[in-house]
Amino acid sequence: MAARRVKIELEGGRGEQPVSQDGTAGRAVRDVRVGATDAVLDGRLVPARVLREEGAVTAVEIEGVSIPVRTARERNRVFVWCGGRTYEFHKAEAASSRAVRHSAHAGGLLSPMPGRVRKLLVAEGDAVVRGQILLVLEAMKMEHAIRSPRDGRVGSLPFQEGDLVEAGVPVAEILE
Amino acid sequence: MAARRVKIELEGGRGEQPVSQDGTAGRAVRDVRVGATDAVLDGRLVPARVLREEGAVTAVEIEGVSIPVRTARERNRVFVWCGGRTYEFHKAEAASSRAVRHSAHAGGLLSPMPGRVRKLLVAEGDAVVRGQILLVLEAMKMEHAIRSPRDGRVGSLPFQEGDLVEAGVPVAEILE
Amino acid sequence: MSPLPKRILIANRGEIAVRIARTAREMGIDPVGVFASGDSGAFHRRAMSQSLDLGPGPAYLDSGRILEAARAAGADAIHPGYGFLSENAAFARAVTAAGLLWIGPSPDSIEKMGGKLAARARMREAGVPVVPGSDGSPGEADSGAELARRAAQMGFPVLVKASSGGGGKGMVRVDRIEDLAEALSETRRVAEAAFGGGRVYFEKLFERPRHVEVQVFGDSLGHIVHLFERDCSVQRRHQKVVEETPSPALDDRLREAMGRAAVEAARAVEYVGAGTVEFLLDERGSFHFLEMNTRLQVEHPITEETLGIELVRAQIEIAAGAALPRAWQDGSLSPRGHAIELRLYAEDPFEFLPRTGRILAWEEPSGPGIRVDAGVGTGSVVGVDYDPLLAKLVVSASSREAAIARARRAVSEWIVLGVETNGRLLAAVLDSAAFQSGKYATDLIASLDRPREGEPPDAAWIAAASALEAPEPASETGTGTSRGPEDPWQVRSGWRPGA
Amino acid sequence: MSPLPKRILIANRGEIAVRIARTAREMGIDPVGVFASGDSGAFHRRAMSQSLDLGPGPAYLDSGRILEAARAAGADAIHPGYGFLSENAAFARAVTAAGLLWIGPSPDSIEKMGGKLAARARMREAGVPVVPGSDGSPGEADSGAELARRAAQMGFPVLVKASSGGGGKGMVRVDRIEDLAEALSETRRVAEAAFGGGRVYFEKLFERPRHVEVQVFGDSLGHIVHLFERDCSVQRRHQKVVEETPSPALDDRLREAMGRAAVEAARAVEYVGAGTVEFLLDERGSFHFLEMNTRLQVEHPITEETLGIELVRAQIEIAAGAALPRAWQDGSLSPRGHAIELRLYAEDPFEFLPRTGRILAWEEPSGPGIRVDAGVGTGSVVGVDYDPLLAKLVVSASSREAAIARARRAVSEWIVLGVETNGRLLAAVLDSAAFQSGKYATDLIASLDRPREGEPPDAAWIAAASALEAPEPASETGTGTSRGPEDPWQVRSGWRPGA
Repeated sequence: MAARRVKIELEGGRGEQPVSQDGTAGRAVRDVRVGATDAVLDGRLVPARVLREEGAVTAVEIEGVSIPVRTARERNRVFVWCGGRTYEFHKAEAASSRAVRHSAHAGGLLSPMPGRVRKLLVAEGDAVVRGQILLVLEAMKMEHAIRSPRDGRVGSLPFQEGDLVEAGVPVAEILE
Repeated sequence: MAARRVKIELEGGRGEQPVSQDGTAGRAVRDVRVGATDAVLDGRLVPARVLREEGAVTAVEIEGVSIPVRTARERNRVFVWCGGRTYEFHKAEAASSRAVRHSAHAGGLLSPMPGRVRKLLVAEGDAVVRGQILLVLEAMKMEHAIRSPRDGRVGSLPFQEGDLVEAGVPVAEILE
Repeated sequence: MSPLPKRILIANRGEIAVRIARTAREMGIDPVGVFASGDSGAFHRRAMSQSLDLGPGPAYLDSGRILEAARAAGADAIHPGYGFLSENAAFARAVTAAGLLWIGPSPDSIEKMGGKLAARARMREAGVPVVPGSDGSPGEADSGAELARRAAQMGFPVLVKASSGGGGKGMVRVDRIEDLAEALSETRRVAEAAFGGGRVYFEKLFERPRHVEVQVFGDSLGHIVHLFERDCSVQRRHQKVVEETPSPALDDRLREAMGRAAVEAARAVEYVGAGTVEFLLDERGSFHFLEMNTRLQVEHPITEETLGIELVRAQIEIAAGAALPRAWQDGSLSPRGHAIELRLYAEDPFEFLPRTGRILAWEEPSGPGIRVDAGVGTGSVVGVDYDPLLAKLVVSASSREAAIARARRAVSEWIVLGVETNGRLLAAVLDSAAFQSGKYATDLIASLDRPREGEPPDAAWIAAASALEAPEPASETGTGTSRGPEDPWQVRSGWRPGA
Repeated sequence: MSPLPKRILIANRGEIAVRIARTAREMGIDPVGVFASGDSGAFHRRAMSQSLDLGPGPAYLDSGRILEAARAAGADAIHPGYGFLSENAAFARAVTAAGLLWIGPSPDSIEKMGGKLAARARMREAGVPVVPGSDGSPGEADSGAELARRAAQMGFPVLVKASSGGGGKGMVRVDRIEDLAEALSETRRVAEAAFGGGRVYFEKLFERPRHVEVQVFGDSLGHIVHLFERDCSVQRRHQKVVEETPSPALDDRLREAMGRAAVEAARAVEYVGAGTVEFLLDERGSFHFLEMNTRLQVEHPITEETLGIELVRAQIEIAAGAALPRAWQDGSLSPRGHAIELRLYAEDPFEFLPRTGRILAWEEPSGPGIRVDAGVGTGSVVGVDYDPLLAKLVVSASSREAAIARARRAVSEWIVLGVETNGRLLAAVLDSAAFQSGKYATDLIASLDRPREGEPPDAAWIAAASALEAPEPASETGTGTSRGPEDPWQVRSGWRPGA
């Protein structure tokens, strides 16, 4: 039984203090090492054993008390049902790569949800004013307008009408 | 998409004519080849496509009509839910190996069910009469007595009290 | 009564298609399904004896292809479910013209209730109280003085609406008389763009109304009854999230008055089949007709649970010409206990933004008092092209308090991994003092404090780390991501993004 | 009434442990589970807030270790479920002596109903009709003439039984007076070997009786009520398979008489909590006391469904000293519609031999009128050491006919792959003319024709071939077979064969 260290992060950050735009404040990250009879959480030793069935974790025994859980993993993300609630975790990126990911799209507007581009209301190079609707996303019968955060000029517009867009990807760039 | 031939057999045989002791009568065996757009069942061509999700077959489309099914496989056995019923199939053995399997235990009594040996009432070498209880199996709160099919002498008794026994394995041998 | 149909084509998807198929099977009727090519992995197909591919695009709205599928499958009836073509009078006519049984109200009834303004006028004539407002007559918007007079009479705020609109589209709130004319113009522009025009009007806007609806049922012999109410005040983005019956806001007098009004409303359009009359209940306890839904309602199960009846079965029998069951007519039906429906949506629980992905694990709550009508299962892919409703949890118990406790237990028990759901919102509603007191209005969700949540317990961190450090199981790789448009048959996962 | 317990230890496994945990959660009580080391993969553990390892061997019967676990977990009450220690008076006393709340009847009540002969005598005194028979008095077997006289009086056949027996063990049918003495001797021998002796007696054997039981409930204030009947005549190997309520064999007069007799039976032992009085109903419509089960019954959910009540909640409240709910006492409870329970066993459907293995796929039926109380799920291993009951399907509908159709739909919908079940037997019972007519007796299953079944449809052959020719998924290899006694923690599948 290996006891490798994994650095994992709670998706969405601490409940009361969500992850900030720059990706620093509110992050809930822990260093966890799971051994055969104990686990180490951020340096704290916890007598713990893990029960696995069919590739999923179904119980965690801490100090002799077995608590039911249920995990499902998809690549570097893992979903955990525990105590009647569901959490999502992922392998934590190094702070530097996270900062890069955030800064890379500093001028870009990210899609707040997955969806289809229903309408493109501007073209690259157009002058826009703050609050102006740039494009409209639609998902599950709900429309969502993406507005310009400031006066400026439209830089790149990577999607066309009808395109499928994932959540959190840049959908428009506004240049100063 | 491969189109290998598989020879498969329905567990339990034809419903109205169960598989006989010697393993010949009542067997329901078919040669099946599944291609991308059709299947061949015992030489009969059927336009058919198979929908797979998560490693299981979930629908079979025959002549444009899609029928829900559900499969689960364990080694050479496969369970199929179809039309509100469940079937079990396995890869068909060659007739010779099947005959061997049956004849190998001609002198032996097979366990009719999985269970634990609760009581051994005879010892190797004991003389027994027809109908005498040799041992008692217990499973799921149910007891099942294994009786001698004829007068004779006890040959091998491979299990001890408390042993776990699978279904269909020899539990006692009665010599003439 | 004509004989029952032998094979019903269910022109829908998701939980309602599954639910209708179940009743069909119980009646000895063969349920046949349809699916859009881009939706070939859809869960509802499993409930059908067979299903047919409608082809690419928004196929569930394509009446021609659906009728073609019905012909190909040898179906003799069509059940439209809710949404899609269920309130499309032209489709209802085409179904009948094709010689098939239409399981729904007559196209005339659908049309009469389809336009909001016409329905309002009809209800006023029938003596049913409607929400005070303008009548949207063609010259109305030009007559500033007349509009101002009416608005002043009922008091601000008012809500400007398009007669042909729906889902909150084009609705504008107006707080001051000075803004009214502009709002009417804006809604007219939106209506032209979205619904091809139609009239525009305004209604009094109640700040904290309850949304209470009454289930009605008519037969072709002219009988019309009501089957008590459902309280649908717990909403987000003008869509229902939690419904309950009986409504904690009604006393027997009000219940009877609303039931009578609902029957009058249905009678005014000679209603046959299952329908729902929606009312706003204002803070002073007066009720006002809002609209009539001429189809099976999403939240119909709570009525089934408290009354011990089966609405889809009745829809089919009555479409075939049967009379209403005697017990529905003789006043012997009465609600027993309490029922709550909770809608599980694929969306962020507090921002209400859609969420997509593959459901890696799906385990429904069960046991006493629990019914789940689901449209997905383990392995289902939730995409962007359809409604975010994954399943409905329907909870029954002998009292409202016990039903809330049971619902809370069931929400905790539900394991849904891989796609974020509004499960935490459902828990927060059930935990809220407002919901528990029964004294809440349509602003309940908007006024909820986002629950304070500590960090996950140690067990969750340890489980997560253990799952992440193990080698990834083969069966969980490579699925759940978008694929190109290859043939879904014979590929590893049948799903591809909707075409 | 004392305060409710805060943490209940559930001294059981399988579906009943899950079912009790659900109610505990709904009452705000923490459910704590236990498991035998050899049963560490048991499904019921998922329903608990935590569970404790009882160690190896037949641990669910080890009262010392269970009390130790309750202490370690800080539990303040114990619910025994059914089976195991539920009717063990010594355990009930030990629980109370340990300062814990015992959720069940008093040890005295358990003892008074525990011996069959003593219970028969007590019932006769209380005026409850018992099955005619001998009284098992010590000298009885020696008095050949007296025995012969009694047997001749009631007529043959008779059934010889051991007072301390159960599950059909040691029962011998006797058709002629000449065989009686020998049968009594044989049963005495079996009883000595199996139960350590005890008295032996005989009862009249009814050839085609119905088995109808009445749910009773008492509180510590001396109130005792009945909660109507359950018909449990569909049996195999003396175990129930399908139960229904109301019984199609009772009219109102008989229902009232049996209810009254059941209350008298319970009153005779000062019964507190949930109990069941079992009667045989002979072909002439007379009923006879058989035994009383001093615990929650497996088939209690059908009573919950038709009455809209919650028996486990009532057990807990009444154990804490509450009075029976007012509605149970004032006669306002009455059954609504019809409910049927079907027991899904891991066994050959027509030979009734146990089946074991790993459940590769498990998908429960759902939708209107369906409740499933399950003790297994996908991945569960069914071994030889415990009861073969996998789950109970509880179906409700407005009529018996609709309930049968619904049950048939639900059985077809249930996907259980990997372990053979009695699903086809359940379908055959529902399809049989005898069951549908309501005119059946305990010989229904024995007299069923094994259904004629054609070969599987082409789709099944094609699906099977396609599944067998694909490479076997990694997640399905190497599980489901017996393992050595290695540590179940941290191995791929937590199960190992019971120690």
